[in-house]
Amino acid sequence: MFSRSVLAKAFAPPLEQVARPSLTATSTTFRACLHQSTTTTSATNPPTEPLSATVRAQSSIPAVQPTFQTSTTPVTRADVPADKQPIAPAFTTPLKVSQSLLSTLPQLTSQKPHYITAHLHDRPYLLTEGDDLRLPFLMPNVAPGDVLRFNRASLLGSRDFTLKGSPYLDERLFECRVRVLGVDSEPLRVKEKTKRRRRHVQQITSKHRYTLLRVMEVKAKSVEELQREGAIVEEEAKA
Amino acid sequence: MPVQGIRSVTSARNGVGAFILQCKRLDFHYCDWAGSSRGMVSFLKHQLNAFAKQNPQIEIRVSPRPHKHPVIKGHYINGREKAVCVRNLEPEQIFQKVNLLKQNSGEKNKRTKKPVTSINDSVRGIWSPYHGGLKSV
Amino acid sequence: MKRLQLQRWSSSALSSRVRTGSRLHRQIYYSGARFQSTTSNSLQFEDDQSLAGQQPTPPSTNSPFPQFTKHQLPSPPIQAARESAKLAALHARLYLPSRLPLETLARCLVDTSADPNFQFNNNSLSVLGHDLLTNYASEHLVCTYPRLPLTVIFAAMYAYAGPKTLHAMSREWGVEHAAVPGGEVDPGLLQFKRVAPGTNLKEARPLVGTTRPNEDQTTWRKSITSSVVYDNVFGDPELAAPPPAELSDNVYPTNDGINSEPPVTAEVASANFVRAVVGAIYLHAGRQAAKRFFEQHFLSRQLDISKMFNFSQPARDLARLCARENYEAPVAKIISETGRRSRSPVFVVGVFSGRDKLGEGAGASLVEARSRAAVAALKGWYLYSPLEVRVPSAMEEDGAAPWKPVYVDLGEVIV
Amino acid sequence: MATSIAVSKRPILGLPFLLPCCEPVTLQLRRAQSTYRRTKQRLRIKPDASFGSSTDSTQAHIIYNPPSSAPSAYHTPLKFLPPNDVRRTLRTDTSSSSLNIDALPSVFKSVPEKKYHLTREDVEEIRKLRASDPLVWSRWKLAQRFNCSPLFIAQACEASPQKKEIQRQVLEAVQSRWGAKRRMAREDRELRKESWGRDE
Repeated sequence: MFSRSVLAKAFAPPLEQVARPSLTATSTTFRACLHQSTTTTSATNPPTEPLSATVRAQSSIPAVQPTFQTSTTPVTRADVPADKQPIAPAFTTPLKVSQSLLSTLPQLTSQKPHYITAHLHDRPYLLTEGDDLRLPFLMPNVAPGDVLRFNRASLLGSRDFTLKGSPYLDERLFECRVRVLGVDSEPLRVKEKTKRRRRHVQQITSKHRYTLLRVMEVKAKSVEELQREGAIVEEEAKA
Repeated sequence: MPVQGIRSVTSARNGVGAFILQCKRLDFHYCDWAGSSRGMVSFLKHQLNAFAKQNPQIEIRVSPRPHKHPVIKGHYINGREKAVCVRNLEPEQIFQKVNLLKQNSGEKNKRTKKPVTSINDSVRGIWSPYHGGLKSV
Repeated sequence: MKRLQLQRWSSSALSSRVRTGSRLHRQIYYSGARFQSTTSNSLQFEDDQSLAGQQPTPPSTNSPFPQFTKHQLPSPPIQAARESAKLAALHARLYLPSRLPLETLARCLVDTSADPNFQFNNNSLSVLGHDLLTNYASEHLVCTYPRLPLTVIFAAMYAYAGPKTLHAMSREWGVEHAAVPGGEVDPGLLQFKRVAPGTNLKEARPLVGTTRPNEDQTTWRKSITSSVVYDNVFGDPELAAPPPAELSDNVYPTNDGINSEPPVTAEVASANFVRAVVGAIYLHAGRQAAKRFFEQHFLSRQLDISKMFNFSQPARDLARLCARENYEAPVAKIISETGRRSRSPVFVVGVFSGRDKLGEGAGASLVEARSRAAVAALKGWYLYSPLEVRVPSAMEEDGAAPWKPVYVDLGEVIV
Repeated sequence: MATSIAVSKRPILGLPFLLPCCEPVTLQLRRAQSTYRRTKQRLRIKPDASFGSSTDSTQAHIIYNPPSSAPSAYHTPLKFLPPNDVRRTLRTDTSSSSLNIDALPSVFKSVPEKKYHLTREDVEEIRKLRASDPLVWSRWKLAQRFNCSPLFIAQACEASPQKKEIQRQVLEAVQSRWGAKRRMAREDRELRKESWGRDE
């Protein structure tokens, strides 16, 4: 459903890299992206296909970082064990975009605030940058401070233009990153249950926990970025 | 003066740029004598060190509170505090409670219906009957 | 671009913190209030229990300087920084670079009102941090919105780097305030001398000693352009800096023993702290780290610049603008209307220049709608933003692309 | 509740003051359908026609559907874009204005054309007349005599301090007769007028 990137280039840990000059050599490989365990891509063999996500493709080499393990304080999100390193998504075919999409894409990207209808477990969430998102469930295996990347969306729009997927957009067309803020819970709910002819009221309590997210980035990739990442322009078959 | 500036203050969006964990302090209270603190004492002896090392951004205080049940108190950046009583709990259960306090935002528990809250202006604007698709009469 | 030699000019800010005997000699005369301040710090007492190493260090006999207990110092000693849990937690919470030592962070937390000695308070760091912050904020604003009028730039600068914002940020970083500053206080607390409760801060005292000439002439017109020269980055009058010779002499307070610094509000003290942190990052971790810190903590905050405009005569300004830019004179036309004869009519009026619509507004009267349309058109002009924005400080990175000139506007409309 | 039941036995139309409290009930009844399914069906609104149907394309595509809302201040009008901006070329083909601008009525009934017929001597004359007897030669009278607007008279010359004092006293006399309501209404109007400039 979502890909998880523990360390992106622009976020807090690079401060750490500056901090420790001895480690800069090892930490220049960005461990960027991790698919949730549902995707069955392997981390060890980087795909040889021309990837559209070349930046993320660097991350498929498991970073060697024994020095990080021994570091004491401050421990940041960079200290992720090797087996939990993010795995880059592997695409077998390069991204194909139609000519008409390429011609109208600059109009979408030049209009600045964007919204996205990201889907998570088949529920749509209309998000803009900086929004608070309280998922209606507790997301497993995430810690506060993690950066996730939503890779399923049906709409990506600006004020006048909307990029529509059929039914979903290819994840290489956009970037939507969220950060895990923590876990929130609701007040205790008490449900009174009664049975017939039984003079007893059963009280069922429940208190669910929810994951809090914050949208860090909603971005439609421009034509230059798509071409740099190896997108193939496809002629319109019907037209 | 043709135009004047109205002073305002930027509003915080924790996590968009930098992320700051909302839990700033955890207080552990225990009793040396009482049996309900047995798990807590074991937790303090064996697991607290590793927890503190993993979460350097949380200040940790340990203090005895004789003849009382063991309590963990989390202090949050918004000034609120949350306390969890951990009497008769096993160290693993206490660890879960500590994690719960650590990940919490410190806000009062509220039931919300809408998943997304935004402080941005609407991207496509608020619908108005005077714009778009005007019918000439 | 040649790199600045940090070591040379920052040596005063980073000087090894040695307390000289003469300096300490004056500390003896500190008033009794400082000795009692432990009682007002009940929180701290609890903290000391958990941390084993808080006992005062035993006096060493081989030291050439006389030893004093912590109670006699105006601010916590340097050794205490390593033992404070609060300080380490704050360091980790902000993801500060490990090159920035805890001692410097502790120094950032000591305000001038707590410790008047410039070698122990955060004054030098906060001056540096303030300059960095305002530099980064102003280049961001000017490059992103090149047409903003100066008054709005002042307001936006205040919103990004003003004391109110910095105060809010230090609260969001979880910085607590010490009740009374002193040597025995935990160095992880912000130390400043508080203003006595009930003090009237709002009473308008005319600021004396500003950089502006003829400041005593209150009735004289103050132009906005002159505030670029004379006022500070927020458009407020600024106190003139003392001559440099006086500064170098004033490292130690002249009047013996008595802390003559005036008390400050929490807002001023925490703003100085945030600035000092930025300055400390710059000195210890370099320019890139400071800039990244600014982007992550300051630029990521939300600000709606379109709500910071206050026009007095928008229609006149728009006419002047169109005349300046050689556009056709703006004409207001009714786009749609409803309920003209009713109690609550709505008119939608557009301002057109030739065949182009400049802006539109809705109002309950034709004059109101026209005025709002002119406001919308002026905002459309002022809030122009180029597509790819690069700030000048992006050139400081290694391997930066060659600089392309940014869009520079003529300036605001002058009526 | 009990009272309403008691009342309901009487003809309700004969008691018109009871009608407003009954109205919401009838409105709700009209809204609800007999089954939940039908209610859901009625509430299911189809997407706008400009949004297009999702089945007509098998690929990701971009549609142009401008919202029906007031324009945003962050979108610079085409005329205000600098000549080398990319958006100038991008926007011309899509956003051709559907409005027929010439057909739109003007806000003001008639726009007086500017004549520029007064000479320097005329202006001297205006100043002399105004200075000679400010009570007789008011702005309005001068404007009529020289066939120009009162605004131009104000730009050309200033009233004498005595005249200003008289005018101030007249205004005070008028305002002294205002009650609290009128005074507050006038003040509110001024405040509202100031809020136009802040776009509130």
